[in-house]
Amino acid sequence: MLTELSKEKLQELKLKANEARQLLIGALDAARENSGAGHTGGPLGMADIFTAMYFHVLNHNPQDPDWEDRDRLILSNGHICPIRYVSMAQSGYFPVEELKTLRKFETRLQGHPHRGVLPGVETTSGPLGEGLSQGIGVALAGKLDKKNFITYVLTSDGEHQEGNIWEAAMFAGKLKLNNFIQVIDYNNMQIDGNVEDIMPLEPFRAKYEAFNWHAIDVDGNDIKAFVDAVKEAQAVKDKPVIIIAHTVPGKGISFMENNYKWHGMPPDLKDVEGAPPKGEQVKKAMEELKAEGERIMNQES
Amino acid sequence: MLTELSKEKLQELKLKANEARQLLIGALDAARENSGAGHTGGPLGMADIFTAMYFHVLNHNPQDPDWEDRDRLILSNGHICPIRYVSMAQSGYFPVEELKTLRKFETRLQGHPHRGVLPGVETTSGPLGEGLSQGIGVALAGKLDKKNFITYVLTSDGEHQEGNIWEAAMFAGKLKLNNFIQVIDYNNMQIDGNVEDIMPLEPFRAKYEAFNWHAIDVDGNDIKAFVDAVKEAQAVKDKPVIIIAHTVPGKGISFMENNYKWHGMPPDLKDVEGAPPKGEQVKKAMEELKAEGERIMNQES
Amino acid sequence: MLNPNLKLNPKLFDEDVEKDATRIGFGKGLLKLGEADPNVVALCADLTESTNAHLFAEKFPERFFEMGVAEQNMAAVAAGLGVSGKVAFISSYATFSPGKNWETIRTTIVYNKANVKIAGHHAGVMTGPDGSTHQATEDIAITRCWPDIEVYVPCDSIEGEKATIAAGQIKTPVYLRYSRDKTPIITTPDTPFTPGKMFDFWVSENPQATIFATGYILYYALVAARELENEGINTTVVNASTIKPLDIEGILNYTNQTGAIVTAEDHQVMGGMGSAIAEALAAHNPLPIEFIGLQNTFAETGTPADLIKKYGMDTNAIKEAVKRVIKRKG
Amino acid sequence: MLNPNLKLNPKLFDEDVEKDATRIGFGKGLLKLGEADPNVVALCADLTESTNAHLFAEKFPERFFEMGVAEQNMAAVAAGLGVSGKVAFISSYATFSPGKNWETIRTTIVYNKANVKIAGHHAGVMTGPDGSTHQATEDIAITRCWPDIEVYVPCDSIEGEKATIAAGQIKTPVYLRYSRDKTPIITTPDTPFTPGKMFDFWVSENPQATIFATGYILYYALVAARELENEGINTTVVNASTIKPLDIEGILNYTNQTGAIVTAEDHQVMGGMGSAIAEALAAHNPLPIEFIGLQNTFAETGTPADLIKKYGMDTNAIKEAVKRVIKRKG
Ligand SMILES: Cc1ncc(C[n+]2csc(CCOP(=O)(O)OP(=O)(O)O)c2C)c(N)n1
Ligand SMILES: Cc1ncc(C[n+]2csc(CCOP(=O)(O)OP(=O)(O)O)c2C)c(N)n1
Ligand SMILES: [Mg+2]
Ligand SMILES: [Mg+2]
Repeated sequence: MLTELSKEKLQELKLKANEARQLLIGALDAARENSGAGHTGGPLGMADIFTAMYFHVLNHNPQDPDWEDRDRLILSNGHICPIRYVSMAQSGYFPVEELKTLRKFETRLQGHPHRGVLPGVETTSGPLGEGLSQGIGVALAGKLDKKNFITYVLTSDGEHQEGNIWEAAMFAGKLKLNNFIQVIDYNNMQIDGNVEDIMPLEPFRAKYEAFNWHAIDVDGNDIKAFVDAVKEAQAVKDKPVIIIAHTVPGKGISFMENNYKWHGMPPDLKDVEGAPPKGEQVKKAMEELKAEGERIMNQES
Repeated sequence: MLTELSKEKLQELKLKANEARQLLIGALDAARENSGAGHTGGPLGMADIFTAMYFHVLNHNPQDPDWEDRDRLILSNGHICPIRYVSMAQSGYFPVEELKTLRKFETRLQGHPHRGVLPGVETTSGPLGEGLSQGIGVALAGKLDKKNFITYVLTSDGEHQEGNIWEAAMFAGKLKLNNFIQVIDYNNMQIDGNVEDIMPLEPFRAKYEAFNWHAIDVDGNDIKAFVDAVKEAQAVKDKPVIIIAHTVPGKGISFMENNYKWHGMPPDLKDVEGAPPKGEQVKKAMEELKAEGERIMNQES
Repeated sequence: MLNPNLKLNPKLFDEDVEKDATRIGFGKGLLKLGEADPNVVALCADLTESTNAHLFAEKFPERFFEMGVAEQNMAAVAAGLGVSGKVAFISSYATFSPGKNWETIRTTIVYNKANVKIAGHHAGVMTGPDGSTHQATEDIAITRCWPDIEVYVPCDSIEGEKATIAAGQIKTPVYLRYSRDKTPIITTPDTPFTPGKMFDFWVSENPQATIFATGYILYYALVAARELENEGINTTVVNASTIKPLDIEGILNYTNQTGAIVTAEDHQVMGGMGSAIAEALAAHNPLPIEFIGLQNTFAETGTPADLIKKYGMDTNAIKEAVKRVIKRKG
Repeated sequence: MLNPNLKLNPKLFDEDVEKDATRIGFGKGLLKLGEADPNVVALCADLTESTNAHLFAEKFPERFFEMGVAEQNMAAVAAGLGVSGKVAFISSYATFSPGKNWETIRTTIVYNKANVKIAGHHAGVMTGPDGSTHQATEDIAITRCWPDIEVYVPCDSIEGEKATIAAGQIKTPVYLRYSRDKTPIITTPDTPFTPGKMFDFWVSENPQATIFATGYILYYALVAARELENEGINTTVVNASTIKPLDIEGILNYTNQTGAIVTAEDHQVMGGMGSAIAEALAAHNPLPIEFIGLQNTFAETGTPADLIKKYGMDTNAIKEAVKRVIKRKG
């Protein structure tokens, strides 16, 4: 059971999330140097959820990443791994400085997450649509072994265009899998544009309900609301649950929010319409994030 | 537009369907001899729909199978091809006697249908889940060429467990494809058992509605009702349509109805619980079908 | 003669030689693994009886997962089980698994190093009447190209059982290839099966050619060797039941003296077992090879016998190939 | 020297040789096909700009289909278009197409003989920082094993355009392989590209070895040949830009004199272009081969240069291989 989220804890989490975004921009700045690439939009949008997971929801031990009773966090949309790496570093899985090796030759922070090279990464991912199934397998192993851990699977909206996801959804519905929670980054963004233009998913909730899931809509950038949603999800015992996290891609950086051009591009790689010129993007982003950090800090405490 | 189905025409179609079942049993009897295998349950259940298609619904010309304005009939669940072959033979695509070559070495009636070897077969199929997409492609070509033909795709319930089907369903919903009608053989049967036990599809209609289709439920062994459903489907212009044809697998032969053991086995191959012994199954089946033929004949006319 | 050290079936060349399908060996091996190790689980995509997973499913229903017709999900769910302490077997027809889930297996099983074994059934044209869509004729090519996976192709039902058990005993991914029809029992329970090692099932004095055969077709190769001996042509016949890791040392040993090779497989020649041997020899000791298998063509509906004959994979075809390759030695 | 008859880029060995990605050639070729033939259509799975299909998409929106992240559906929809008079191009990263839709392509495109071209992008480790899940390193193996398909791997952006156009002009399935990064322009618009024919881009008197290279790696091979010449070692370098149909006559001609071969590809050695050549030579004229490519391993994140070096596919590696293979002759 989740502990209650006190006002102080919530503020702490908000600060962590703000810090996460700053570390993320730093990591992407390095990734651009290391290899000229890196994903920005999705990771920024998911910073609040990753913070909530690593610092409140997950039952885990950074000092013992293979602890057999740990909750499992499976990242299906592997390309947003930079934010997972940030949360892991913040939690103590590895030194924060190592974030600068993102996408560098022979790094543990591979461009897409790879099991085995970095303790705490549960599965290899990158090709979309495969993590929901992998998570179900992990959860089934938990059942067979009579373990109490919960398997959380993070997915994206774009990957819901993959048939594999619906095969998995159907299977979880059949199983009434209840040691398992899916959280989808429902940000209406994919590479070629907005999801609803490229290959619409709406009515999305109706789809999952027709596949025999319990669906919970939530603002994925509201840590408190998200934690409440997880609490609700944990209480559902007769169906698998999906938390539909409505997030803002690029969240926290004015010139990146809701612009799909930032899906797979690190800051300062190119000039982008509506953004500061190349060379000033990292700086501007950090300024905005720092200001937001101050704002949170000053919020009564 | 479909012409009205007169009482006489309906009786004629019922007789055709009865004849189709007899030809089918003959073909499967031969297939067993030719190679020891053949699908029985699905084809029997779909005999009424194939009869309605080939003798009333489809705009086609057996003398000119490649006529460019023909309606297209795409068979996605290729394993039920024996009933397609029967309807084609009855329509004049090839001699009825050729049905005896089903599954014989170097036959045109391949175990699963293969485009190119038998004029009138539109696509190669057998691997499940691929025909809905193929049909969408054919329909799109029709649109590009400003043709008025309709593409009908026949699918099965078992193959709706394939993710490819849901990718296709999502795409057709996006397109609002309206020169295209899916008919699913919703017979609650697959190889390992009943669909609802193996991997449940219910609530099925809700799934398609959530994928932005118009759904029509119908008794797939009632020719009149099926033709009415097609008429309704043709009138829908803002969405793709699926006709959910509730059929009885093994229909018309008492000891085969609703028994999944008959999915992929020809008569007289094995002793089966509840059926006449091996060696008497074909005989008994033919007797039942002939009696039913008489009954139809005597139905006021 | 049949290698006397390998304890092969003494009745192999009898008219009424015992026959069984290699998939039966899968069913038996899986069941034994299940009995020995509670971490063994099995998944099947609506082909439970046909792939013989039903023996396991009936005995261990709580460790068996019916996946319906969904090969991608089957592979990735198995991957999840395989990274969580389970030994997961997935079974379907090989055209569909590893065919429809090729990349799923690549990422979630092979690259991810999940403890999953892929059992591909209905291999080759000997699948027969279902036709080409159901005959897996490229599965060796598309699995042996993956790094680090092992690939076993048992020659008979008894070796099928051993190969299944061997796969369950290593912690990394294995692809297992089985066929549908009954074929002669070549080995006995005492015949060795060692992953990564090829054994010479037929030996003779001063052999003039080496035949590598994989799967049931080994029987035709042995019959060919026996008939050729009567015609005065001595050969070595090797059971290529592990295609990966490739027994390069064995291949070099078995071909060193003969300098001429025939490879026989019910699979496309392109990328298959023969191709693996051609790669190895080109790298170490280039020699002439005649390739028996599908020559860049799909097959069709028919009985196994009809198809094996039409597509040039029977005893006669192998004998002719041996004669051709011996001539090529020059 | 560079073959003077082939009108190759005279500035090839300059420091500032012009560079471009082969995928750019795809975009240009597709656009030209679209302009010439109203039956050409294109489909893409949410990688429109990255695969360069956007040029076509912008010009012919009504003939372009955005499929979202759904490679199986993309392949089978294209098959439906391809049996209905259209010439359908599908594009994605090669790990996903033909990776995630391998069997879909086998049945609905290849066996079904649909007029569809599969454009696989991000080939090889030179894909770089995305890591191994995005680097297609088995795509040649899993496509060349299909009957009747053709497989083209252009060496530069100009040949990429020609290969794309050539694919659009035949009515049967073609697999096209493109890479992501900019690489030197080797050819000119006047250099021949003929499906099924390999050309010798580097010629010399009394060559001692033949290097077959496929894709951008041909550049490294040519540089290697030039450096080797300075060391007194003469070679022939062949552009293996069609892997299927395989130019057996050409291969035999180009190797007849040298009797020693190096194959170079950014792909697994197992089942790749070198494997195809090993098959052909084993069948016709067995010769020693040194294989350059991934040696049974996945790669990782890094810059293309880092990875090409680490995995032994750069100029130095090719030179060493040439020296090794020449030694093996003796
Ligand atoms: C199977 C597969 N196809 C294509 C890709 C390429 N790809 C990477 S991310 C992406 C967009 C997916 O949308 P989403 O995950 O919603 O992206 P985000 O919200 O992070 O922008 C695509 C198509 C992939 N990784 N896997
Ligand atoms: C991709 C794929 N996987 C497995 C099979 C094997 N198979 C053939 S028919 C069938 C059952 C499918 O159910 P359904 O089509 O509803 O069967 P029916 O109602 O005709 O009994 C299966 C699993 C196949 N043909 N294709
Ligand atoms: Mg998104
Ligand atoms: Mg059914």
